This record gives sequence, structure tokens and C-alpha cells, in this order.
Amino acid sequence: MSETVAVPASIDTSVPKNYLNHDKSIKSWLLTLDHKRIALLYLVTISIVFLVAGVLALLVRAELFTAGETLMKPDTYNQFFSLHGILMVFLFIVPSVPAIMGNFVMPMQLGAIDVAFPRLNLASYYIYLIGGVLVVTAILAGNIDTGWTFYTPYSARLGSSVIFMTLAVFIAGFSSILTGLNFIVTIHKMRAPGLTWNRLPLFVWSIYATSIVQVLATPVIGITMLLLLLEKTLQIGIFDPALGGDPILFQHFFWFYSHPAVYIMILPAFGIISDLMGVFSRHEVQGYKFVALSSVAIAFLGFLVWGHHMFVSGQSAISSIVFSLITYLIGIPTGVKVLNWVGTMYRGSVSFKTPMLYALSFLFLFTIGGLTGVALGVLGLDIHLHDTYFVVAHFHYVMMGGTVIAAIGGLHYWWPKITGKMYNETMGSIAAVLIFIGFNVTFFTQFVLGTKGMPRRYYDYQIQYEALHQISTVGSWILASGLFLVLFTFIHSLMKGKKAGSNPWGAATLEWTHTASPPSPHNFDEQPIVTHGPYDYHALARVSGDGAAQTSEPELSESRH
Amino acid sequence: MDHASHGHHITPKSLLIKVFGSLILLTILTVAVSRVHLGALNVPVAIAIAVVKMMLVVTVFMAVKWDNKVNALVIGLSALFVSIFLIFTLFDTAYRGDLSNVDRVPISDQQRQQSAEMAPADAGAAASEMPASGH
Amino acid sequence: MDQQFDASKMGMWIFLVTEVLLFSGMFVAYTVYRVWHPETFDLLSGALDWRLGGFNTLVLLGSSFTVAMSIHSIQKSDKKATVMYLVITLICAAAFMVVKYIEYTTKFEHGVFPGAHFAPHGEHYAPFDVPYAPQFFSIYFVMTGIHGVHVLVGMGVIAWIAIRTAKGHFDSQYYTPIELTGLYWHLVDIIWIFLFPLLYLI
Amino acid sequence: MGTFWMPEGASTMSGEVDSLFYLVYWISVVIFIGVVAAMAYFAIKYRRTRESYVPPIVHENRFLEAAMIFIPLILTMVVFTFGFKTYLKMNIAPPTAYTIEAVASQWKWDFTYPNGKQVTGELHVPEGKPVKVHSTSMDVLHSFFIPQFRVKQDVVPNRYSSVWFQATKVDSFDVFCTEYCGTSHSGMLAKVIVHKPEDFEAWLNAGDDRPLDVQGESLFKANSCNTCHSIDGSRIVGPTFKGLFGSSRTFADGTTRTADEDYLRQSIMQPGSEIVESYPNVMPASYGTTLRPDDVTKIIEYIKTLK
Ligand code: HEA
Ligand code: HEA
Ligand code: HEC
Ligand code: CUA
Ligand SMILES: [Cu+2]
Repeated sequence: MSETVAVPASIDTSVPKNYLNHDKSIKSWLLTLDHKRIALLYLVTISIVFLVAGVLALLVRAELFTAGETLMKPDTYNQFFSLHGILMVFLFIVPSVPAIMGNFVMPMQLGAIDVAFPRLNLASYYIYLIGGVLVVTAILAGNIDTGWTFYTPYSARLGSSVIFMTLAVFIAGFSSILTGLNFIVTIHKMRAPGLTWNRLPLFVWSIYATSIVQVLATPVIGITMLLLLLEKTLQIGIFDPALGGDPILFQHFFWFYSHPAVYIMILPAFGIISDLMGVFSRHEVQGYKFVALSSVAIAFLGFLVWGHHMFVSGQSAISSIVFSLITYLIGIPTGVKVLNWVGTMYRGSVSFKTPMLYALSFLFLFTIGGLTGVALGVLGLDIHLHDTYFVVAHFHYVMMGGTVIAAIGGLHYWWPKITGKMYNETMGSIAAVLIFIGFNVTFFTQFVLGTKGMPRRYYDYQIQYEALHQISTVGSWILASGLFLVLFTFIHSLMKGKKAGSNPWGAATLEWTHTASPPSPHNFDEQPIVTHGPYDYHALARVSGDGAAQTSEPELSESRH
Repeated sequence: MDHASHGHHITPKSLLIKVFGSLILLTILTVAVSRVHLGALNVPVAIAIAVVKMMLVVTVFMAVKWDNKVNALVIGLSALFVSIFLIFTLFDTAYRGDLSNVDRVPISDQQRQQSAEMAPADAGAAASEMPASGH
Repeated sequence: MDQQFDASKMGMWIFLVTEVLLFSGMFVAYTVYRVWHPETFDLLSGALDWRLGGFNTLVLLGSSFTVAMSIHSIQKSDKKATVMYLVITLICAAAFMVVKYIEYTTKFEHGVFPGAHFAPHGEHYAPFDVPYAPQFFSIYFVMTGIHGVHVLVGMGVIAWIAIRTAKGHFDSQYYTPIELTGLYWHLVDIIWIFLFPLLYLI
Repeated sequence: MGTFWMPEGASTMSGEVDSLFYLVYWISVVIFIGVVAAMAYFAIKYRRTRESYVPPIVHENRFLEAAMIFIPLILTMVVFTFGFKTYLKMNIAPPTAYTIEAVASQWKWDFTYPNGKQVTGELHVPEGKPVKVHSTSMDVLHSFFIPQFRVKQDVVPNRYSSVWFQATKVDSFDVFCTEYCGTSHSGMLAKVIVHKPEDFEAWLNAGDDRPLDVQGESLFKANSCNTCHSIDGSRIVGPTFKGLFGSSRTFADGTTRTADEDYLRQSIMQPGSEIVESYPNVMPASYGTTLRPDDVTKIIEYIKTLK
């Protein structure tokens, strides 16, 4: 990579300084209070985590290529899948979309110059880093093989590395809480004049719902990890059955956070998809209010269903029944979203740019993931499917097929804004197709494995499962090649990408209509005043080209370039 | 923006003193009540008094009464979610073992119960044998 | 400025929500074990000295009152009174911690430790060696321990705020930090309002 | 032989669970195809042909939005009702069920029959009779799962839990542990062997008259020793048993000792007492309580044969 990455030689000196090049010292990056730069710090760190956790997944799949020992010993395998889960959940997917795209885009969509508490924002990043350092310490201390769920009493009997790992989760949780707190206040207090709740882009709505869940649920994982830590160090006997404690109580504590957490993971993705469907259908998102409020409904209902992870744990039947019943209800607001997204294309003008390809594969994959989630919520059925590969397939369909696919789509969508460069459409679309195919080959087979009874977290398995496991492993290679192509596309764009206009997609939200690509350090030269909805492409057309749809002042956009 | 009104509300000293006085009285009351045996009522009464005390602190000391209503909503939400956590967990723990597939009490308790029953039961068996042998 | 003030206050309230949910885990653990073993918990509240707990309640309520008074004073730009009230608050908090220290050490001396290390001896504590007493004391130590940490943090912040007030950083126009600290301190008080009856009385 | 999805069913519950599965499955397939077909149709029909074209606004249809809420609501409630009924059946054992005690420990299953007979790693049951497996765990969480019977239940230390089933086929099936329990979680297997009722009686009352070392070999597998100890000289988690008997052992603290019968017994009953050099101290201590003394003798006899 040449050093011209950030500042291409072709830079036009008449263009005002942007947030990337106005100050280039390392210090100005590491101590920046600019939400856009903090977003980039997150982007780099979180991508590294994703890469590491993804490579671990590839190793897990490689080991499962044949029954018996393929590459590694059971202890190594157990550590690999645990680390894969822990990294993916706590350090990758929970912070991913809010910390990267929420940070970068949300304040601009609000017409604000920054988040409400910029210092806190930077602090969140460093707290996240400390969490990451602790994870590395735990890995070096060895023997983290609890799975990402840390179930007692097993976890409380392991070596000291569990102490570091629980601390890491505890601290990463704080980062997440502070980000959520910051965003809630920002959305309440920093909206541009005229930007009513009914005119908020749906991405903002979903970040708002996510933040509420983060603030309400994350403290509970904090206290859970603290209690686990004390269980391990002082044997306090709250969860350890040998001391009269109740291991099932631990599961309640864990899932009280971790089920809502799956909505921390998926809601921001919903937001991205809403925006993408609107922009690339050039059409008002159908049922705007329903889509906006269903996020809040999902966030709320998400707190009432955690026990569906415990149907065979030995919890009371009453609670299983209540939890199962409410679990189904979540399908309804989610269905409202899915159907409205599909409806958005109706009589629209659908473009098949790379972000839209991701949005369409999201719809396909997430629907499968969601419907199998509902199947798992069926009491009599979950008894058979619990802790089999059916569950593994379900959650990869929603987390990888849902959140990660949406996040990659969103990254392509906002890439021109973030870097000022276009990426190569052909490479982008090939990668999207590869990922779609690879993903299905990898994980659809796992549904079949699951119904046939293949338990999860198994190093070794019966010979009758081998063929399906091999297909799945081959799929993971296709999937990985697609993801590496994405990485390559982005690096290629940084080095050779064409310069992007301020609004290459013809979007109507403020970050496209009122800022340059890349934006100036303070986002806006003048405070925008909003008069239209976020998907009002007629208003956009009235002010010609990359005009200002969400405001009435066309001269603002003309003063650019 | 016209938030000036609630940003600068000054709570009168007399009100603060009154509330402080009531808090002290309620504390004395809660101790006094706990000394009397109300049976099943002891716990609800103690919690009710604590809730009243909390409301006093929140509304007056924390000035929620004069504050932006969003903040009141925020407090309401936290109370709501704490109750959800509590109630849904109790759905399990209070009814654990309601179907025959799981035992209601842990094994250690079952053993304790057994050994507690064993002792008098043995004595009883011995006693009932006595007249039989006396025949 | 006003918007800034409003924003920080809202941020503080949301932070308090996270604190409440952090403690909620302990309250849930308490309730679950209490529902399972009501007699044990009933008996064990007798192991704690309600006089010490009651004293601490009064001290903490007093400190809450003085914090409220300090805000009242700064709103009238009476900096002297503000500093005085903050200092009284600190003294109350210190008294609270001293009593806690006495309570903890007497328990440790009599082998009353959380969980597995629970081995009570001595006239007062020996009768409490019943099944599930270790759980009660685990919950007691964890709850009061975390609460104590909050008191210590609060003391630090109040001391800092008092110094800044003395230096003249605040007046009736700008006193956000005092107000936010006050909110935090009241929450610490509220938690204790619940801990006291739950642990010492019933 | 089972279907594309479900493995063959072999209990009275399996048919019911399968119909539940297929009910959910077909509803899901229909919804999924509906969503994807509409998506593909709209995407192609309304694809962008003119760059500057701004399509007309489509007003939201309240009727459609309401339908989106109510149709799924009805469907899910139907499914819930079925799932709930099946769940109750699966969890309430008939009072006449034949009860077998099970103890799970890292990483094996011990079963005890009403007449005191004990077996490890093999669950023998009569065909056509309800059987209840009443279980607890010695150490961490485990879970008892028989795919062909569609039953699963976590096994929790310090608490009894149970599953019941009524087998309908004379055959043998896998029992899996489905709650992660450490290194050999995937090796914590057992077989459920369904007999004709009269064969079952015969089995129940028969003693084991095989030679000690042959019985030892079965115990070696049933107790999952084989997940950590090889018999061919290769190193897995623990030392191999090949040529172990009579060899000289060196321990972590530098001391040495000859592997005689006493040493083997001690290594099995108190694994932590002497740690073989360069190996981790991970062998479960629970063997000390779950293995019976004569079982240990049999295993030692077996180890002696591995030259
Ligand atoms: C992004 C993360 C994410 C998301 C969004 C979801 C979404 C859902 N999940 Fe999932 N889930 C996980 C992540 C996620 N899950 C993880 C990580 C685990 C495993 C944890 C572990 O054990 O390690 C898990 C496990 C899990 C279980 C436990 C399985 C077991 O261990 O036995 C259950 C059971 O009920 C469940 C249910 C659901 C449901 C009902 C939804 C719903 O929200 C889905 C709603 C969506 C739809 C329903 C599709 C769209 C709707 C329509 C097209 C309309 C028509 C719909 C109907 C008629 C219903 N999930
Ligand atoms: C976000 C969540 C997430 C994601 C994305 C993934 C992704 C993948 N997972 Fe993972 N998985 C989990 C969360 C996730 N997983 C969890 C929570 C568990 C449970 C753990 C437990 O049981 O405790 C699990 C368990 C799990 C198992 C079960 C193990 C077992 O039970 O024994 C398997 C097996 O196949 C698996 C495979 C994979 C594969 C092949 C991928 C692939 O999709 C990975 C592909 C990724 C890469 C190859 C990296 C490439 C990255 C780059 C090139 C960087 C690109 C940068 C940019 C795009 C900016 N996962
Ligand atoms: C978790 C894996 C594990 C399992 C399961 C296990 N062991 Fe071990 N075993 C070890 C390890 C590691 C050592 C070496 C360290 C030590 O001495 O404790 C060992 C040591 C031994 C030794 C001493 C060997 C020597 O080389 O001196 C004997 C004998 C033994 N095991 C028998 C058994 C038997 C019999 C079983 C089953 C009933 C069993 N083990 C199950 C891990 C295991
Ligand atoms: Cu036992 Cu897994
Ligand atoms: Cu869930």
C-alpha cells in the first residue's frame, strides 16, 4: 500500500479540507473527538476482530471436515469454538453496526455536528479496547473452553483465564452502555430544526431502539459476570449447585441480557436495510410508521422471551409456556418489517447496485433465520432441536445472514461518504453473490444436520453425519473467498477508486444531501433545516441532481463543489 | 429552546426539610413495624414503606416533579424492566418442578429432610414395637 | 448552554437506569432465595444488627438532605453554604463507611464469610449456621459491597465538587456538575432504603 | 429410515413431534416462498430502466398492514397450541413407567436398574413399555438426548430430572450428551438398546460371565477412558495404555515408580495424586466415586493385556 491512501494525488485543492485530511498526525486520530474518526477507529479494530474470529470459524469447520481428529486435539477445538463465539458476539457483532455506522452516519442524519458527548464517545472506544486487551490476556492465560454462554458450574471450575474473560465481557459491556446512552441523548437533543420524530430516517429509529436495549440489558450481563467472578474466586454459592446454589438461575441472568442482545445485533441491521430499500427502490419505505414503531415493539418484546433458551434446562413448565407464547409474538412486528421492505419495491425503481444485492440477500436469509427461530420457539419441537446444529444454523442465518450481510451492504452504501471514493461495482457484486452462495452451502446443511440429531459443540461425531459436514466445510471456503474479495474491493477502492460525488446514490437523507464526500470536520457548513421526510425522492428531484431533499434550501447544495 | 423553566426550579427549603423529616419518621416506622409480628404482612409492609420513601426522594430531592417528563419516563422504564426481570424469573423459580420431569427441591434438601424424618421415625418404630414385644 | 445542561441531565438519568439494572440482578437473587427459603431469611435478618443498619439509614438520609440543600444553596449562589452542605454530606458518608467497616470486621472475626467460607462461631453467630445461611451472607456481602463501592465513588466525586465550588467554579447560572452528583447520590441513598429493610429487618 | 429432515422415529412420541415439525415446516415454506417470490417479482418488474425516473408514491394500505399483523398472529397461536400439547405429553411420564436411575459425570452415563444391576454406557430398555430415566449429575451440567426418540433433558447436579419414552423398535440407538461439559463432551456417548420385553427380563437377570479383561475393555469404552487414552501407543490427552503395565513412570515432581496394580488403581481412583510428567492434571476425579472397586480391577486386567 502506498502512502497516498488517505490523500490521493488527484486531490483538488479548491475542495475544503475534509475530516480525513484536515489533520494527519497520529495523535489527532487517537485522541480525536470527531464522531467520524472514532467510527473509523472502530471500523479498523472491529474488522480485525471479525477477521480473527472468522479464521477461527474456518479452523472449526476444517476440523469438522472428517469425523475424529482432523487437525487438532479436542481441547484446542473447544477453545476455538468458544473464542469464535465470544469474539463474534461480544467484540464484533454487538458493537459493530452501532459503533461504526451509528457513529459515522447517525449524527449526520440528524443534522448534528457531533454526538451529544464526544468525550464519552472516545472513552467508549478505549474501554472497548481494554476489553479487547483482556480477551487477549485470557487467551494467553489459556483454556477458555466454556462456550460463549459461560454456563456454571463448568465455567466456575476452570482456570484463572475465566476471570480475565468475564472481566473482558464486563468491560466491553460498559463500552456498549456508554455508546447507547450517548446515542439516546443525541437523538433526543441534537435533531436539526424541523427534523420531527416522523421524519427521522429509519436507520436512526433503529439505532434509537437498539440503544434503549443496550442501556437496559447490558448492566445485567455486568452483574452476571461479576457474580460469576465472585463464584469463582470466593465460592459465593449463588450459582454453584455443590454449595447449594442454582445453576439454572445463572441461565436466567445470562439470557436476560443475551436474548435482548440478539436484538442489539439485528435492529441496527434492520435500520440499514430500511434505508437501502428506500434508496435503491427510490421509493418511500412502505408503512414508515409501522416499520419505525415495530423496532420499538421488538425491543420491548425482546425482554420477555429469554427463557426460550431454557426449555430443556429444568425450568418450570409455567415459565416455558409463557416464554414460548411471547416468543411467537416477536415474529409479528418483524414480519411487518419484512413485508414492508418487500412492498417498498412495489412500483418503485429498483437498482441492483451492490448494496441492494446485499439487501435482497438479507431478505432471503433473514426470513429463513427468523422462521426457524419461530420453529425453535415451539415447545414440543425445541426439545428435539435444542443444542443441535439446527440452532447453530438458525443463529448464523440471523447473525451472519442477517446482521453481517446488512452491515457489509451498509458499508458499501456509505463507503463513498466515508472515503470519498467509489468501489468497483463488478467486484462488489461478484463478492455479494459468492457470499450468498457460500453462506447457504455452509449453513443450510446444518439445518439438516440438526434435525438429524447432530449435537453442537462436538469435536467428534458419528460417521452418518460426515457427508453433510463436508459440504458445510466446503461452503465455508466459498463464503470466506467472498469475504476476502470484499476486503480486497475496499482496499482496491482506497488505492484506485474513482472520486465519489457528494450523493452518488440519489439518497434523500441529510448525510448525502448536505455534506461533501468525505464530509468536512464539522459535517455541515450551515445548520440544515428539514422540511421533508427522509425518503421523499420527489422533493429531491425538485431540487435537481444531488439536491437537498430533506430541506427546502436548494442553494445549500449548490454551494458545494 | 425554552427549557429555562425547569432547569432553574428552586425547591423551597421548607419542603426539603419536611421531606427529610418524613423520611426519618418512615425509617422509624419501618423499624417499629418489623418489631411487631404481622406474619405474612411483614414483608409487604416493609417494601411498601421503602417504596414511599423512594418516591419522596425521587420526586422532591431529585426534583423529578419539576423536571422534563422524559426523565420521569426513564425512571418508569427502569422500574418496569426490573419488575420484568424479577417476575419472569420467579415464574421459574417459584414454580420449579411443576411437572413431574424435574424435582421441586434439590437433592441436598431431600437428603436433609429424609435424615430429619428418619430420626423420629426410628424412635416411633421402636415405640410401636415395644407393646408388641410386651405381649 | 441550556440544551447542554438538559442533555447532560438526561445522560445522567439514563446512567442511573443502568445502575438500577445492575443492582436488579442482586435483588432478583435475593428474592429467588427468599422465596425458596423464607424461614432461613427470616431468621438471618436477626444476625444483622438493626441498630447499626438503622443508624446508617439515618446518616444516609441526612446526607441526601444535605446534598439537596447544597443544590438549593448554589441555586441562590450561596457558595459558602454549598460547600458547607457538601462537607456535611462527606462526613455522613464517611460515618456510613466506618459503621460498615465495623460490621464487616466483626463478621469476619466470627467466621461469617460469604459462601463456601461461611463458618460462624461465637455466641451471637453460631446459631445461624443453618442451610442456605451462606447464600444469605453472600447476597448480603455482595449487595452491601457493591453499594459501599458506590458510596466511596460518590465521596470522591463530592469531594472534588466541593473543592471546585470553593474555587468558585459554580454559581446559580452554572451548577450542572453539582446537580448530577446530587442525582447520583440520591440513587445510592435509594438503594440503601431498600437494602436496609430487606437485609436487616425482615 | 427417516425423511430428508428427521431421523427415523422409534418412540411413541416421535410421530407426534414429526407432525409438529412438518406443520411448522410447511407454514414456513409457504411464507418463505411468498416473501421471496414477491421480492423477486417486484425487483425484476420494477427494475430501474431510466436513471432519472422517480416513481409515484404508493400510499400505505392500512388494510394490508392489519393483515400483516393478524394472519401471522392466528398462525402462531395455532402452532403454539400444538407445541404446548406435545410438550405436556413429553414431560409427564405415565405413572406406570419403569424407572431407571441415571448418573451423569464427566464423561459417561451410569445406569442403575430397580434390581440393583448397574451398567455404564448402555441403557437397556424393553420395547413397548414406558420407561423413565431419572437422572442427576455428579459434576457439571449434562444433557440426555436420544434423537430417534425425540427426547432431551438437561441433567443438573444436586437436582433430579427425568425423561420418559416408550420405544417402538427393537434396535440400538445413540444417546448424546448435548450440554457442553468439557474436553470429551463429544465423547460422552451411550447406546440405548431396545429388547423384546422377554429378552429384557433375561438380560436384567443375567450376570456377566465374560472374562475380566473383556469386561474391562467394555468398561474402558463405556467410561470414556478411550477419549483420553489410546491403546495403540499414540498420545491423546493422557498417556497411552499400550505397554503401560510394568513400565517405569516419571512424575511431574521428578519422582518415579513402577506401574504395578496398586499404582494403576491409585491413578484411576485419585488421578491428581501423581501427575505423569508432561501431562496436564485434567483426568476427572469423579471416577473415584463412580467406578466400583471390581470395575477398576477389570479395567486393570484389561490394561495388563495391552502389551
Ligand atoms: C441476530 C441474532 C438473532 C435474532 C434476530 C434471532 C431471532 C429469533 N430467534 Fe434466535 N438465537 C440467536 C440469535 C438470534 N435470534 C442465537 C445467537 C441463539 C443461540 C444462542 C446459543 O444457544 O448459543 C438463538 C437461539 C434461539 C432459540 C433457542 C434455541 C435453543 O437453544 O433451543 C430460540 C427459541 O425460541 C430462538 C428464537 C428466535 C425467534 C423467535 C426470533 C425472532 O426474532 C425471529 C423473527 C423473524 C421472523 C419470524 C421472520 C420474518 C417474519 C415473517 C416473514 C412474517 C411471518 C411470520 C410468522 C407467521 C411467524 N432463537
Ligand atoms: C456474529 C456472529 C457470528 C458469525 C458472523 C459467525 C460466522 C461463522 N461461524 Fe459461527 N458461531 C457464533 C457466531 C458467529 N459465527 C456463535 C455465537 C457460536 C456459538 C459458540 C458456542 O457454541 O459457544 C458459533 C458457532 C459456530 C459453529 C459451531 C461450533 C460447534 O458447535 O462445535 C460453527 C461450525 O460450523 C461456526 C461456523 C462459522 C462460520 C464458518 C462462519 C463464517 O461465516 C465466518 C466467515 C468469516 C471469515 C472467513 C472472516 C473473513 C473476514 C475478513 C476477510 C475481514 C473482512 C473485513 C471487512 C468485510 C471489513 N460457528
Ligand atoms: C480428560 C481425559 C481423561 C480421561 C477421560 C481419563 N484419563 Fe486417565 N489420565 C489422563 C491424563 C491427562 C493422565 C496423566 C496425568 C495424570 O497422571 O493425572 C492420566 C493418567 C492415567 C493413568 C496413569 C497413566 C500413566 O501413564 O502412568 C491411568 C492408569 C489412567 N489415567 C486411567 C484412566 C482410566 C481407567 C480412565 C477411565 C475410567 C481414564 N484414565 C480416563 C486423562 C484422562
Ligand atoms: Cu456431558 Cu456434554
Ligand atoms: Cu433468544
